[in-house]
Amino acid sequence: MVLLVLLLVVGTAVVLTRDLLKATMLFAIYSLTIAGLFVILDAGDVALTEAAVGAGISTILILATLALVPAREHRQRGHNRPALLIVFITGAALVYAVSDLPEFGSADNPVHQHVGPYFIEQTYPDMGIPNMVAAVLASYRSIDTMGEAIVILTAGIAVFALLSVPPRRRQRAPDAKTRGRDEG
Amino acid sequence: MSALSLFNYWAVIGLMMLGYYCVIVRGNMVKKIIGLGIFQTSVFILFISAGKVLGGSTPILREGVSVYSNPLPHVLILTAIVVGVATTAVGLALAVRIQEAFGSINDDDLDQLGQEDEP
Amino acid sequence: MKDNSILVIVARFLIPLVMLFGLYVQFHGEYSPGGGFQAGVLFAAAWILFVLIYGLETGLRVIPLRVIYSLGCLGVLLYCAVGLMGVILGGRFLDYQPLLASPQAAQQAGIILVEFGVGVTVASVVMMIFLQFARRRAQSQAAGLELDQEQDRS
Amino acid sequence: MSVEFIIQLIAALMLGIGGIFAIIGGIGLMRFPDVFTRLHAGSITDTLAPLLIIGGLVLLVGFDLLTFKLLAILFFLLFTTPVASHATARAALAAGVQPLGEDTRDTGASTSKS
Amino acid sequence: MDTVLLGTILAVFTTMALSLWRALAGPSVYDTIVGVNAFGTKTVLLVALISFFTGHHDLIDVALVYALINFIAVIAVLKLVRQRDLATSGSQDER
Repeated sequence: MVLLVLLLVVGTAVVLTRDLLKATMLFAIYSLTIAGLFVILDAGDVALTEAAVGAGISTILILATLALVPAREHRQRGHNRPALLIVFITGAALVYAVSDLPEFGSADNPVHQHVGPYFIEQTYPDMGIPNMVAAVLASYRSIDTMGEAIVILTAGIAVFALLSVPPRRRQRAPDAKTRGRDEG
Repeated sequence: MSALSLFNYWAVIGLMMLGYYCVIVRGNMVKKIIGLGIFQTSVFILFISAGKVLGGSTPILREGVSVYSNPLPHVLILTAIVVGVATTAVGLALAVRIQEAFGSINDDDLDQLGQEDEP
Repeated sequence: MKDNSILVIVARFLIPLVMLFGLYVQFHGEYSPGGGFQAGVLFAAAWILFVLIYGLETGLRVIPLRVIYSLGCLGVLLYCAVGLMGVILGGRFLDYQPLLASPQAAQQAGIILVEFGVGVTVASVVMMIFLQFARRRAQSQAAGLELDQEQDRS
Repeated sequence: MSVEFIIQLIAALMLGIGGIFAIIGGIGLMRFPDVFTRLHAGSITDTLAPLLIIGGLVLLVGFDLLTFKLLAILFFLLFTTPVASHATARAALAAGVQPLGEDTRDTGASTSKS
Repeated sequence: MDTVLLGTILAVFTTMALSLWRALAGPSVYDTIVGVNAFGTKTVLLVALISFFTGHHDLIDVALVYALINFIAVIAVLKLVRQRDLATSGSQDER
């Protein structure tokens, strides 16, 4: 609970900061907090992944991007009223919808009735390994994981395709002129 | 109890709306990507809280424990996190290319450029 | 960062430990939290730390570019090959039962191989993405693009 | 007054003192006026609090694989946080710290002076 | 024993909040870095304590990963702040 409040605070700060570098660091804090939350919610593997990926890799990637783009946002004129309205309406609708969800953490929620018990009971007799998450990940749902590995490889190839083209001097000189702050 | 039992979901919604606001309002693309990240993580928390059983244990078998949290959401989210970082990387690469091509990653600037091109 | 000798010394003996821990996470993933994804990311993180301290050229001398590219594809291929092995040996796709005689041992072998494939893929893809981002700046500067003088210091 | 009880007592003491040190460090982090003093408050308690807290946990566990992991955490923390603090201080110094030009001004949220 | 653990957890929480405040309010980038570093350390402690409090000892691995990743992230931030580039070796240009 405390972590969730902390999370909301950090999230708000991330959204409101104008300095992108600071936002990135706060995003790292945010990921760490989320990972702590996952630890409380009994999800060891997920916490491990979130700690390594969210706090480590995505932070480093955003930092590497910040080395290439201006690290400061433009001044924003006030709040955007319609956007705020949309956000509040959506949020209210979601809160209304959420009140129908089953109670948090109760063992007879519908989620725990479907295939979950099968995995919990059958993992050891089938596989002989105690970590159910690894078993489900690599054996019961292995085609899922394969697609996912392929997705990662595809993302890598996409980044490669986007960034392996050597950068050129900007050709659209008129644009740069109209912006009036290029090449002195 | 019932008020507190849904607190997780409310926080999830709060985070989700934060990310949503960030994505639709902020002009800077890196900020938009960070907003997408916040949105994403809120969904992760939603799944993981759905999988939690109070008094349960981590889904790793050990003696003397009979109640485990549901492993299935964990698996889904595990893969989702990694895919999420991959898509984030692609988005950042696009942002870098846009910066190189147009000299800005701000929506308003890019809009201006587009309008100047049209006539 | 190479001039900071404290950092260099600590990193020099921290990097092998990170890699060792990555291996632990990879191969102990059946008994404790862990698995291919986390291990791959940890491995890549160790390499990234190395690059942060010694520079990209040295990092590429440790793991050449070609090796990174090939490993990324080989990981996925290993995954698919394990899947196809099941088909060839008379099962279904990604069915580990025919691999070994005892079903439990077969499952464990399949899981370990698959996780290894995933780990290799994740590690090399993360390395590759970081590499593309990191060397972009030097390239842009070489091409005469000025990057952050524009709005950054204003 | 068995041995276990004494060990538990020591562990509890260490945990409590570690917690207190952590809070002191946090207060120092909040109240001190500039980067280096904050760094001082943060880094000292960042080594002392883990030492005490994880030491207390080690005493609680006894001897196990877990002990090894805890000691590994302690080891990493003891090595990484001072180095990170050192690098921070060095970078701040190299950037010509105190006023720190453009970054001091408009940092979005609350630019409250402590 | 549980009370002591709980008290320590609360203390660590307080510290996390304080260092978070520093990271949010800190006037310069370095203050934010200090805050992030302290926050990361406290998260490691928090995870270790929680894994004891709930008795799930296997979660200790998570704390171990945090300790490593936090260090790498802080070093990356510092390098970016100092050299505006993550790929240089730092010795060729005279900074």
